[in-house]
Amino acid sequence: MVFLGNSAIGKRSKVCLGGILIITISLFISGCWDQKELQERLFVLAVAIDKADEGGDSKEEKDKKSIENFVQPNGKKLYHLSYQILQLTPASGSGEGSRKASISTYVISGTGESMFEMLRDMLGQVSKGFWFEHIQAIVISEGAAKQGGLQPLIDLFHRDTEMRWLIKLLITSGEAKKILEFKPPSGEPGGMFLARSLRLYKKNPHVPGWIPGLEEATQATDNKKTVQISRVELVENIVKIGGTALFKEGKFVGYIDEYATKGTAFFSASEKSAIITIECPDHPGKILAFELLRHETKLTAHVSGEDIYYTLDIGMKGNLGESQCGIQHDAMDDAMVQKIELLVAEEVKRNILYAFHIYQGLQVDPGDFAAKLRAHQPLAWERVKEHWDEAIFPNVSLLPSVNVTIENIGSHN
Amino acid sequence: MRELQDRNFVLAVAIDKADEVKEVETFFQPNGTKRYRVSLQILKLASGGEQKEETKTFIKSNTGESIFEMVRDMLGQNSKSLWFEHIQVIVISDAVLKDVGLSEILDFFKRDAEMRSRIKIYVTSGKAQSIIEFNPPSKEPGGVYLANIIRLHLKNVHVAGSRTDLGYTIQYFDNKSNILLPRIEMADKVVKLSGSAVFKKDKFIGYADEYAVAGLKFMLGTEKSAVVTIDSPKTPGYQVVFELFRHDTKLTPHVENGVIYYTDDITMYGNIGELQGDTSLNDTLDPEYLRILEVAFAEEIKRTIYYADKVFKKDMKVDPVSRFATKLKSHEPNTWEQVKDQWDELYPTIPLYVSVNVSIRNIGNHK
Amino acid sequence: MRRIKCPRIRKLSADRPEASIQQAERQLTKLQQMTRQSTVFGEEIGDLVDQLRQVAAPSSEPFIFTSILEENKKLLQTIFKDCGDIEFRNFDVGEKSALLVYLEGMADTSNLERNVIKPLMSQTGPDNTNTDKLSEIFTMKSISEHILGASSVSVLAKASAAIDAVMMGNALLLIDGLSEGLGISAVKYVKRNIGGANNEHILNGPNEAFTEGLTDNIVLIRRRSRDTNIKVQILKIGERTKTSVAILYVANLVKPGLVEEVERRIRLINTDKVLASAKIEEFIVDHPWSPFPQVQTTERPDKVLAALYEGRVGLIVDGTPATLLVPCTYNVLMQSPDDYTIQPVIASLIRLTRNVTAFIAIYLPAIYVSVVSYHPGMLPTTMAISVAELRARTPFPSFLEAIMMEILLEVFQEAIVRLPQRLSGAATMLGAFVVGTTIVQAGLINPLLVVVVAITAISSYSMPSYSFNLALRWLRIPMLVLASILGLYGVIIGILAVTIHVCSLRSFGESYIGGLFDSNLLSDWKDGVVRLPAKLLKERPKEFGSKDQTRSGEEDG
Amino acid sequence: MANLEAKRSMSAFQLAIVVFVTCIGAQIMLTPRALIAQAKNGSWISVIIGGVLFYIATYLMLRLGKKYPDETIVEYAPRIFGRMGGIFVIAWLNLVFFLQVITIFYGVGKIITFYMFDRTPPEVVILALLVLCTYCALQDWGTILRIHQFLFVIAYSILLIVWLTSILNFQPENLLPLWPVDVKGVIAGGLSTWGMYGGYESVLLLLPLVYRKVSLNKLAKEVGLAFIGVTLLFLIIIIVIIGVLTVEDAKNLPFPALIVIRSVELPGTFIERLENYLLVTWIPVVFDTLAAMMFFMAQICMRQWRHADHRPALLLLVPIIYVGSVLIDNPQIYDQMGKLTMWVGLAFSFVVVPMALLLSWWQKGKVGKDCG
Repeated sequence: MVFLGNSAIGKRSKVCLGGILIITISLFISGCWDQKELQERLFVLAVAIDKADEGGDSKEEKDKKSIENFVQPNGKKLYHLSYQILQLTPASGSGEGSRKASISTYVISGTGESMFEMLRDMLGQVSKGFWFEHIQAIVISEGAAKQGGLQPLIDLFHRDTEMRWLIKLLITSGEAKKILEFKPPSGEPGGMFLARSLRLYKKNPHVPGWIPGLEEATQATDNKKTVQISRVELVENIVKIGGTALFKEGKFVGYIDEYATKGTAFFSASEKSAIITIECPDHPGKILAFELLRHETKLTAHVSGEDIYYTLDIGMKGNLGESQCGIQHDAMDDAMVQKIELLVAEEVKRNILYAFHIYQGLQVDPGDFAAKLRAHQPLAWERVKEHWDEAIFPNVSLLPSVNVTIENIGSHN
Repeated sequence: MRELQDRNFVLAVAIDKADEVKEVETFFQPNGTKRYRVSLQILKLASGGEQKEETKTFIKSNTGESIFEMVRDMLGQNSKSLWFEHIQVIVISDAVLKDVGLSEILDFFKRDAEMRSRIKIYVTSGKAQSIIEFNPPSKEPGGVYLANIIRLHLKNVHVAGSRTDLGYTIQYFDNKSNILLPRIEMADKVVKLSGSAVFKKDKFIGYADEYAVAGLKFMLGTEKSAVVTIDSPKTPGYQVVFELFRHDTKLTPHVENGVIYYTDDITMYGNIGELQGDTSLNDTLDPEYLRILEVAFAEEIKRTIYYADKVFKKDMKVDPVSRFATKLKSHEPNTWEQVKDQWDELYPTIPLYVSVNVSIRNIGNHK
Repeated sequence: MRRIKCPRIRKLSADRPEASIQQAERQLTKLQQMTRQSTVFGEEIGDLVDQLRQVAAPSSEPFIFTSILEENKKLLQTIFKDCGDIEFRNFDVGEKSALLVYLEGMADTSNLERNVIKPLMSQTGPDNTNTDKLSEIFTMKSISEHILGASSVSVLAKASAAIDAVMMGNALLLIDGLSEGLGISAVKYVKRNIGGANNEHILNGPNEAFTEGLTDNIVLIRRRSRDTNIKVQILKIGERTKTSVAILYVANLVKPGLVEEVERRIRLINTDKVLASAKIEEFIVDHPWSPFPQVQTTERPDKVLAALYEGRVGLIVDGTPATLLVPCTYNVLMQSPDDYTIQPVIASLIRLTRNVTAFIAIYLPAIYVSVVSYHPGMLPTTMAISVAELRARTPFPSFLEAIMMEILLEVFQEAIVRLPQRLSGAATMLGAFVVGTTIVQAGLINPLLVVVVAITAISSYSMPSYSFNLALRWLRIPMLVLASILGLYGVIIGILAVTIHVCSLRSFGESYIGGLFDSNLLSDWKDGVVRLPAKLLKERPKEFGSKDQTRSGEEDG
Repeated sequence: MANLEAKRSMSAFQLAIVVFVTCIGAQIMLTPRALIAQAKNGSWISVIIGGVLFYIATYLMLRLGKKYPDETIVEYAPRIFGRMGGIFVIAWLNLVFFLQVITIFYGVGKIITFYMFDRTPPEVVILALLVLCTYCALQDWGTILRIHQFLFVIAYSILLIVWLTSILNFQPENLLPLWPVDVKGVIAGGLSTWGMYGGYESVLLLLPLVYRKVSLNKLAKEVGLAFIGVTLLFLIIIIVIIGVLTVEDAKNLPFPALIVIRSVELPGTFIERLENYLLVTWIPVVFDTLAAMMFFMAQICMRQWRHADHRPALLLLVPIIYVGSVLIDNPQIYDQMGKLTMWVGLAFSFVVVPMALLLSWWQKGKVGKDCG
């Protein structure tokens, strides 16, 4: 077709194009590979990872396990994986009239070492394929975390494309599966309940919500930073989130309590609002609460010669949230307000140092300090980065300076 | 002609040994013994979309020898006539299979015109009736749920479910080949499909575990997608998972001066599905490491296949689904002519040489 | 004992009735009759021919006029054979006999009586004495100049011209002794009178619409502009119908070469009849296979005039109110006269909305299908859950669902368009009930899809040009197919394919949509994607390449 | 088909648009990881280095082209290098385009199948895109130019808008320290950005299409604008990647440019899983690059074979391209191809073109002497 005239070429090319089109179209029609209707998928809303030999004491639990098991060529039975699956209730045509208020879920579980293998094997228990794009939370039991560290547990979830990166990570000291089986009073599916309650960290500094999800955890592990995972506990039918579990290079280090968490929130400037309670200046034993609204926090690393120290300047603005100091004390007069401000500042400072020392005790850097140093003093960082966690960080000093201003005192004196 | 709503949808059938006979659920029988206990799972018709009651189905059962007779007798227990055109599953307990051939049991179903040939057949070691009494957590009717489980065999390498419904089973009967049926087990509130029951002709031999089934699927190339786990080469004690999504498998018989042997050439493409253990040590972004993994995976797959081969050759002495026989018949017809009558003895002695080649396409979302 | 059975010999006709003798005879007699008739026809044709061939006529002409009236009359009668509506009126002018031939119903008889017959007959009265004077008066020219009172008269020497004139409704006057005819225009036939535009409603602004008559339509345009540069060029298309097509343009604006191109294409049209302007359109477009309209059709004189002053060319076809405007681009189709009668800001917003709705009208169902059956992960969890619950009862895959819904929609639209006014209301209500409630209640189609398709339909209705709306409707189906094959990827592939196609379309050399973002034509945005206040619209759209860019200026003719 | 104005020739600005569109293509998704792994925090510097470097190359090409008005390299290469040399150079240029095209096709097929599909084989994805590009490249240049402008306005703006939503969790901290620790990596990174900038060679073919009256300086200015735009875009991408994911993290992700957006959740809107949207808006960008390159390849072949029409050449090329892109079947080969492409391209811009310039000057000089 080299020596064809123009028009002829036009025709020829059209023909060829048509040919290509037909071929492709037929090729397409031959298989709509990935078409899978929405209602044909099982919404996995939450995942729980336990140690294989956790729980399961009673008889039927035992043989249940034996069924959820499968012959595994190599590796041992380490983990017990459970999925919380949404139960679809068909909405009848007449609309919300017969829609049920609560969305119910059920739990499927299997045992093995590789998450992926378990996943595939659990397909033997369900009638539709799992679908992970809407996972909300991953609950890890302390046992599982201690066993192999964090990485084996979450690897699948950040390797697979189906997973969304906003999955919330949680850790519990009890059995994680129980938390999946827990039905929230609000009637919303358990996974979403957990995820949403974690979203509230902005208001509740007792939760390390600023590292809520898989993405941050992955980042932290990649940067060899400390991973902080919120802790969730289930007492018979109350789920409470509070406190933090610390992972250092994937190894479980320990929990820190709410107070320390709050302190962390302060010095990593990640809280939006907080309640700081102090004792009344003149009535000991009575409580007065300061509601933090805005703050600017500045953590700076200083290197003077060999030794490294940090200064933390915090300016807080807020209201007088609650004062149980009785009528006679007058929140109007400035002296009083001044005093309160000082006390609050003191309190915050104490809180920060408390948290900081806990971290130093655990020889775990919450992340901010190393990052600051790396960012602002790269040379110093180069010098110390090998033995930062064990040698340098524990005897780095932190000098907080807090400045509180109370903007208004609420609607009543 | 009868209206739809006047029929009883039979969704699942369970066949057990007639152990204890409730005198209501039976009938006087001139000849034969009370051999089977047949239970039918029947759909409750609920109007519209509301899911008031917990279960959607109820069970009727009866004992006798002729299944047809029992079914007819069961009309005595129903207000509406039974309707078999929507049967989804037949669950058979191996207690029955121990002494009766599969074909005798399935005879009624293959004879009756109402039966659809896509009925799934499962084998269980426990009571079959309890399995069809199971009501699934997702509020589907039990029979449908059970039938749909096997649809996922493409992804679940532990289930051999490619051609195991009534139609194919009967087809296997007709050309006297061996049969493989998926195995289903139940413990309270959990039903699981894994492994498979092996039949020689129609005689029940035993169960093959998941690992053997996986090996078999690899060997015959019946899997669409599978996961292969190995111990991570760099960080022992942790696992690396290979997710297979495309493969081509060629099982070819060879005859050299009277000696029959099979070769199995497998090429597999897939992703790294999961990599436990420290990612800084095993760096999936450098090609050499991928090479190592590929070799390791190939080894593992080979091992699986040989395991399955051992199970079927040594332990059971069954040519699974007579695939080897058919291969030989189609490729080397005249050899087949010579060996076909002593094939069953011959088969366990025939060697199989496997060569696997794995290529990793993707490493996933994260290193 | 057995006996050999021999078959009885029967007549062939017994089992083959068509082979019987009577049958054959009947056929024979029929045949004879036919031959007889045919001979008769042959004779008739024969003498017709020699009637015509008495006089030697050039091949182009059926005959030539002789000076003997009887001859002419006979010749004309043979031409107008079996035309019942041709009127031959004999009368005398002086002692000469005259003949008036006209088409009954298309010629104005009263006018003829007043202006032709009366004056001619009155000629005999006073001066019959000097016949020679009368005779030298008696040339057609002089008659037309002195005697006839008709407004437009033409001397017709050629027979074909005379015949055309008669067929157009003029009257043909023949006088004994003169070998030429006189065409007297007294055309008057029944026609619709000018009404409002019923296909392109606008809220405020002129609302006159074209009618079927070519002349009236041209009048409608002339009346709006006293510009001598508006040229009208009339061609006759159609081998048999000889429909007249008028090419309108503004001489000193139109892009050089455009008119010639249009004329060339129209002259190339080779067809027997032109009944509607759509036929012309099909002949002159560049890509007859494309679903998109490449010629703008309108029935509004003001639109046409506006287009002319943008340097475009209008085509008015006799017998159809729908007028064609070329070249035509996406931009033009997206505009409605209303845009110029409301506030510029609002108009701009409306135009933007139109572009968006055009997009929605094509792709929304496809996107729905691809999201629901390929990427439900793109929905937020709560929404995904509720959608899944909606769909939990629907038996079909979303693709089938959508296709069914589309078909249903098309059917309803057809029904409503075809039905008479009174019934269409019922049809709509039926549709509303069936689709809206029953199907959803029955769980065949889930409510979400109904919403989607409804939105699509509505947005496709909001297109200013109906044919463009049709194109959008057509494009929906392939998009759906693509979506069901490759999901969102398929949809984007489809979008790009459509873009390529639309960019490759040329309407008389103007790219269909390419001009929209052409960096050289950005100044057209002022009256393209948005509409600026009239004060600022100083230039004409560049893309039509009009000779004189500025709308008002000294060099403007 | 009467085309009253074929719009065969274009303005300098349109040339700039074409350069911009051809430069920015698939690579914005495929290459950042390698770059960041190489140049760490200093990646932004290497992007700028790359920009300057390749602008210089383009300027040389412009000069070269302006020496021979109304001619493409296909015509004047033989006159500079002699017949064989000319054919060699042209083949080289074509190879540059070819390698880019097939690597892009492979990359696209891989990324799309990986993120949007589960079981669809990449061949299908590639084929679909290939058919589309063929359809586009079959049109005449006027149409393609219009398509380019259309996408330049629509696709790129949408892509940027979608992509910039990832600003939401941008942390400046991660950028620090701005100044790189190892300079070598940064320089090497600068060279390796060729993968991103590749495509500017098209000016060698496009120059004759530009109005003759446009001066070299104006051309240089406009194309410079294009390059500034491209560099800015890449800068934004790199900076946002590093700012959202840290350097360490980005090194560990095969497609950081895509992952960046995964963790975005637009507050208050119902939109989630933005990476799908990003991919969708990215496809047109890839498409126009590919279509343009395929058109150029066809053009080269056409002029080489002295045809009047580029379409048969294109239709000959299509199967070759398809086979080429399918033959790459695992990441290792892909990496090799990427490197090969880079070096071939670099060599072309920085060896062949300057050589051509020198030779042409020398020849001109000689001609002058001959004239006396």
